[in-house]
Amino acid sequence: MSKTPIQFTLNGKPTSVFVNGGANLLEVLRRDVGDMTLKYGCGQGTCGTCTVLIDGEPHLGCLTLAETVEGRQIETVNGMADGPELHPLQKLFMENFAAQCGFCTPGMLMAASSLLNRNPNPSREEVVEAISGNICRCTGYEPIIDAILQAASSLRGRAF
Amino acid sequence: MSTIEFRKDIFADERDDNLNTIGKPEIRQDILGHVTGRSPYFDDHKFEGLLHLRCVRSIHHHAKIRSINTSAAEKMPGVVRVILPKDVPHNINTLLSLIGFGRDDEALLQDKKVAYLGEAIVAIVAETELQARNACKAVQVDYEVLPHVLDVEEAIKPSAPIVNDQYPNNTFDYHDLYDHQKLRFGDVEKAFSQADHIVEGEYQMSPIEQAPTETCGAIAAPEQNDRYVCYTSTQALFFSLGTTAKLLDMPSSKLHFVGGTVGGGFGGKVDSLHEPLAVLGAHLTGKPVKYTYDRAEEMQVGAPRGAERWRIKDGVMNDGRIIARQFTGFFDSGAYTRLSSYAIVKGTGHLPGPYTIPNVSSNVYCVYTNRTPATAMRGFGITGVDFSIECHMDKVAEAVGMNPIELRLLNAYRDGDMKAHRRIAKNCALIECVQVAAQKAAWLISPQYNAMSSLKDGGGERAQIPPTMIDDVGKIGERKSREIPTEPSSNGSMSTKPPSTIEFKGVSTAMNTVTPDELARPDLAPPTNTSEIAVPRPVPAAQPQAPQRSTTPYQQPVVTPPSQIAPASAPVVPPSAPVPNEPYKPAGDFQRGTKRPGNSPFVSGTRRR
Amino acid sequence: MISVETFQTIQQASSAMTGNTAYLGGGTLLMRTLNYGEQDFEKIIRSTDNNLKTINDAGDRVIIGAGVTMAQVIAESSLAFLAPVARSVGGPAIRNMATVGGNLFAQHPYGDFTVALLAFDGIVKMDNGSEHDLEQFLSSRDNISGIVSSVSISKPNGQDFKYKKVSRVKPKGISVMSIAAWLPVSAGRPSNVRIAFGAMGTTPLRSKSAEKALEGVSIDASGILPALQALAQDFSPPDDAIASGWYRAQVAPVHLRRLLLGEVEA
Amino acid sequence: MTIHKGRGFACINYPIGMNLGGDPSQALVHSTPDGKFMVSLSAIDLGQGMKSVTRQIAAETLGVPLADVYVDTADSDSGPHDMGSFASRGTHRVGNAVIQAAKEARNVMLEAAAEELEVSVNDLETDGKGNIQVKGAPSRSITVSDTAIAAQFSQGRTISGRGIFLIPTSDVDPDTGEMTPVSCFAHAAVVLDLQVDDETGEVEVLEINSAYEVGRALNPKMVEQQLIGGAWMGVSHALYETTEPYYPDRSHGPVDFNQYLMPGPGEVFNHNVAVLERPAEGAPYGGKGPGEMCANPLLPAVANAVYNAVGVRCDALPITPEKILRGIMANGGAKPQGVR
Repeated sequence: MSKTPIQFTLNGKPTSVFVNGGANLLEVLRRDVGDMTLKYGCGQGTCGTCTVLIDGEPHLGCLTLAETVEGRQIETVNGMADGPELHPLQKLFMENFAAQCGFCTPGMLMAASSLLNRNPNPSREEVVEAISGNICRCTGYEPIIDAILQAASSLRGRAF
Repeated sequence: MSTIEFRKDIFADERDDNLNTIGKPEIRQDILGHVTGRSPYFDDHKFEGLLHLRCVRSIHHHAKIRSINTSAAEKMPGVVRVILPKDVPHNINTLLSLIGFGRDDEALLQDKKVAYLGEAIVAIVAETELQARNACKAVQVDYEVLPHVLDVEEAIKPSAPIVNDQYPNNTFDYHDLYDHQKLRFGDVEKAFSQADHIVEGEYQMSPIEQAPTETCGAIAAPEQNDRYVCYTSTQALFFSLGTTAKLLDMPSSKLHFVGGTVGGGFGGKVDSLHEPLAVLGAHLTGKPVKYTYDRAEEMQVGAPRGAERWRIKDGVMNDGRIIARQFTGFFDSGAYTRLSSYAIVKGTGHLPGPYTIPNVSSNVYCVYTNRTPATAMRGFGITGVDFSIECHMDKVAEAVGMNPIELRLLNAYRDGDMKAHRRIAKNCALIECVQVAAQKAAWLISPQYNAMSSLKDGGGERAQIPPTMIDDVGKIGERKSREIPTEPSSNGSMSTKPPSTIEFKGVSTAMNTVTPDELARPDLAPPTNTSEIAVPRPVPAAQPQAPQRSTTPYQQPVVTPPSQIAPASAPVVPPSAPVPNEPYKPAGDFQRGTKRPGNSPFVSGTRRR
Repeated sequence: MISVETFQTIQQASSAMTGNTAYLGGGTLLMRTLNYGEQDFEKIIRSTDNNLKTINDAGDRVIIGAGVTMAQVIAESSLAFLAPVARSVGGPAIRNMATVGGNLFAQHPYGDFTVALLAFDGIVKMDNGSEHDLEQFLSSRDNISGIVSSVSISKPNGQDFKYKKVSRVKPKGISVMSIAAWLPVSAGRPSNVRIAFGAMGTTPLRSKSAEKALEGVSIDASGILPALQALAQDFSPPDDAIASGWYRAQVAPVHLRRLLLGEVEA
Repeated sequence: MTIHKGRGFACINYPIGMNLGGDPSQALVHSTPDGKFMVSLSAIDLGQGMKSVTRQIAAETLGVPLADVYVDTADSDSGPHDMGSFASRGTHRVGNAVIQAAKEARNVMLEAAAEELEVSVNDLETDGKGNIQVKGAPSRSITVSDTAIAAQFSQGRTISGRGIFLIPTSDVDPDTGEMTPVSCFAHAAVVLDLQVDDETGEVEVLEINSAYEVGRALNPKMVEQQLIGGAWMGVSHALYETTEPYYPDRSHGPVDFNQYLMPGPGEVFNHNVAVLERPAEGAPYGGKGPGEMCANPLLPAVANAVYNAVGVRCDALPITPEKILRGIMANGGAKPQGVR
């Protein structure tokens, strides 16, 4: 089977990989690169568990043709923590009990971090909008929304 | 926004709150894994040369399989192995065979007859998932389409097509005796004749998808020492292991199952369909094999919470006391048994809900239809009947003109009461929950209802087992020869004049008046060119008849005091953390033996036919 | 096996579209098909043509490249009137991927952005320069060959454009229906009214009867009543998992009235 | 357009565990050489918190700090048999097995400490902070760590324990349904406020006031997670969810999360919860499993509130805008049932 070489930056590290024709970014990152943090939930673009940031913006891994990320910057949850130091979003998800099964958590964190990167002081509605493409079956969303709002506040505190 | 309060003041003397870590809001053990994406779900294990398994699925609700031709598929790019039904060593199982409940009725891969849309027929293992999908499309299955049945009550008619060959009456066989599970407690017919009001209703639960964000799946791989490791999303590790061992006719010692970190389950990951096929694939190819549902399969092929239909008939006194409650229930099991038959037993033990009602009867049917088999889901066996009971309680409250909360408090079960399955209630807390919820919502209830307690006024007469009418209607196969009623039998001669009936069906009834013209807006008028669309349970809106009163005054049922009933007083509840490692003791011996063939030597009952 | 070819210009890409090929825009439709093995192609064609990503303000019309994403529309100040429409498509990740060109091909009940394009007298331009009226394009979209390069639309003036999407799930749900209403005002009265609905047929559709009934009327409860009543003539909406056709037909006049009169939703 | 507010009530009880018994769970507990504890299970954590709640139960029973206990599940090579995580059986069944195993391990630990301190086992207690001390004389103490080291390297004892919990299978009488089901019951009552749009049939849930009785809230934050998330699912069942929208017709079954409807993050409602705790006999520290029952009362509460709002009884789930609208039209308009 012929494979195509592609190169991109994953969490700041240059990455090269051979991919199958037509493979999506979700499978390539998980199976070929070994970053298991993003999850398969539907392959249809309807659940958000495979949300990654491409050039800082949220995209769905399952609907991204792997060849199209050539030369681009990709971020996953693997790049969130600064060494052992958790990102405030991770910390507040933890303290707020904002996960039960944890399967949607990486996608939620990516959706939330792209929001906070562009909008350090989001309203509750903006938080809701930011995670509107991410399904959570366990929590009823409220602890997730609260955690994101608190993380925003914590990040603002850190900046000043 | 949510708020939460812990009402430590209630039942305070039954608890010791001075514990080290119990009762503390400790951070979850698994949370760090979740927020860093490191929690190892079944699919997060890397294997060199992982193969992918997909299934060819039935395109019909019900069809004989005349032939299966896989020759084109075998030649497709990337195909490593085609797995046929004959490749499954012991290709028949029922999920609860591990606890000896029900007959084996379901093949892992079906080669004789498919009984639902999406039933698996052939499995294909290929190098990529896409190749496996493409090869599945190349498999030719020659079907002879059979008539199908999708409605539970259609399915139990004598003329209905047979869905499941192991249960040719389209109903699960209970106790090798009846086509339904019975509950008989007291004499509902007699009580109905004495009731001031009869309130009836029918309720329909929808089939519901568990919809965990992680779909069901497993990866199996050959391990050292001639064993297979299987990473799985199962909710029941040894259930899946045991099922795999049975279907593959393989010693369990060859199976190494790893799981425990699962992306949501809600009951949808009990069925153990993925592990056997993944292990079989690994066994036949010598390579790691992954088999997982895609989302579309998870929603339409993966077993849902089955639909349930319940009919409830209550006999109610003017003061709100419910003196009789009769249930007829139909569980839509789909094409195979899985867990529905067991859920019915659980549901039966739950009747008549958290209320003390002196006369209760119930017939519940586990019905086979040509749809996706049903399985467990959060609240399985209970959720549907609770929906029915609690909607019905509001209708009863309306019929007698009572505050619906007070109606529930009046009928609530209390410590020491006899339940319809003939065990004494203890550790009750319904009344307190009702009072607190009403209080939080500022829904006023009168002082005497606020003064009620689960600890008071139970037992005594309420602990008695009443004389009970039993019957043997609905013996296995009887329904196939002729139409017989599904509700608990009222054959016999005790019932006299039926009281007036309030009919509640579908969607209906508002008692206050509105001028009809008031809402007759053109924008609400039905469009003229709209075709008739079948909508589930459409909506006749009948005004109810005003309830009429029965002239027969209610009398307490005559209590035959059986010597073996439990003490009338409430059992003493331990005041602090109980001693949990004492061997469990059942609440009491059976009033009489079980599994008796034929007639029942019932102590206090009278057989009606 | 699937192969992928990338071309610098849309014309090159188009000439490669022979045999079992499919054109990849934002990927939200095509990749889903491929993930589910429902593809009828063996080769994916894509183009990095920058023209696909451009938005040109051309006086009374604006030309939107087919590769412009929903997120780009939201960010583009000259398309502010379309921002609420783009925002009603998917969640943030989908909006970074889904394109204007792709939306033209989205199957029922998707394609809400196209509903607005239809209301704005959209004209679809293909790679070879040919142009199609959007309404005609939609009715024959399954048989169109070539690649869409852009869509041009009329620009509204001020407040004469109204849009709403009715979803069951909030804030992101697919359409029970979407409604785009463009009511240019001439001498104080609406003229050249265009009303388009999504999810009321197999493609986004105009309600010509309602448009006609709104010409020159006063936009108030009694003025729009004939238009509401006329809606039924134009649609026989389909059943799906979200709602039945009966329900869609039933509430379409309610939602159109609320949109036109600016009634505040609960 | 008129928006009608409605209020509904429902209350339930819920049987904990596979009702006919016959569903064993086992647990193994052992100490590392320096007195940390491993709990080996085959129970599954689906998100409900199995690992966390059994960890707290083990730490409480052992009398050691939570941080010194780790739960390992589920590997069939090392975890003992468990029936599975369903039927709200986890906390009750597995929790009891963990208590039994932890007690056995604790007894060995105290025997080892007694030998080191040269006192009677019966005179010893744990302080929950990693020390074993003589009752009434806390200065005479030894750390759990030193105890384990002594047990392992000088006394030759294994600080370990085995636990099983089994309710024997109950028969069911075919004629009366007599049986010995379950072990304990959880309880709930909810008052739900919503509003109905009488032109579209759309429902918005506004507020829920609830009371849940859970035996004992073994971890109050995890109980809160279940109750808030479970109520969300109950509302979702009531108003949205079905795999067959035209049941029993099989057409138009949803195949993705766009078609399969659940309330989105924009539909979060106010939920005020009260937790009641009446410990159940035979349950681990009295705790019952709140995971399943928390959703159940919401379904009828929604139905009852819709009736209260517009006078339409939707007895078939889910309660879609269409069903409500058809009911309103059949009734000749909304018929509010009065303020509650």
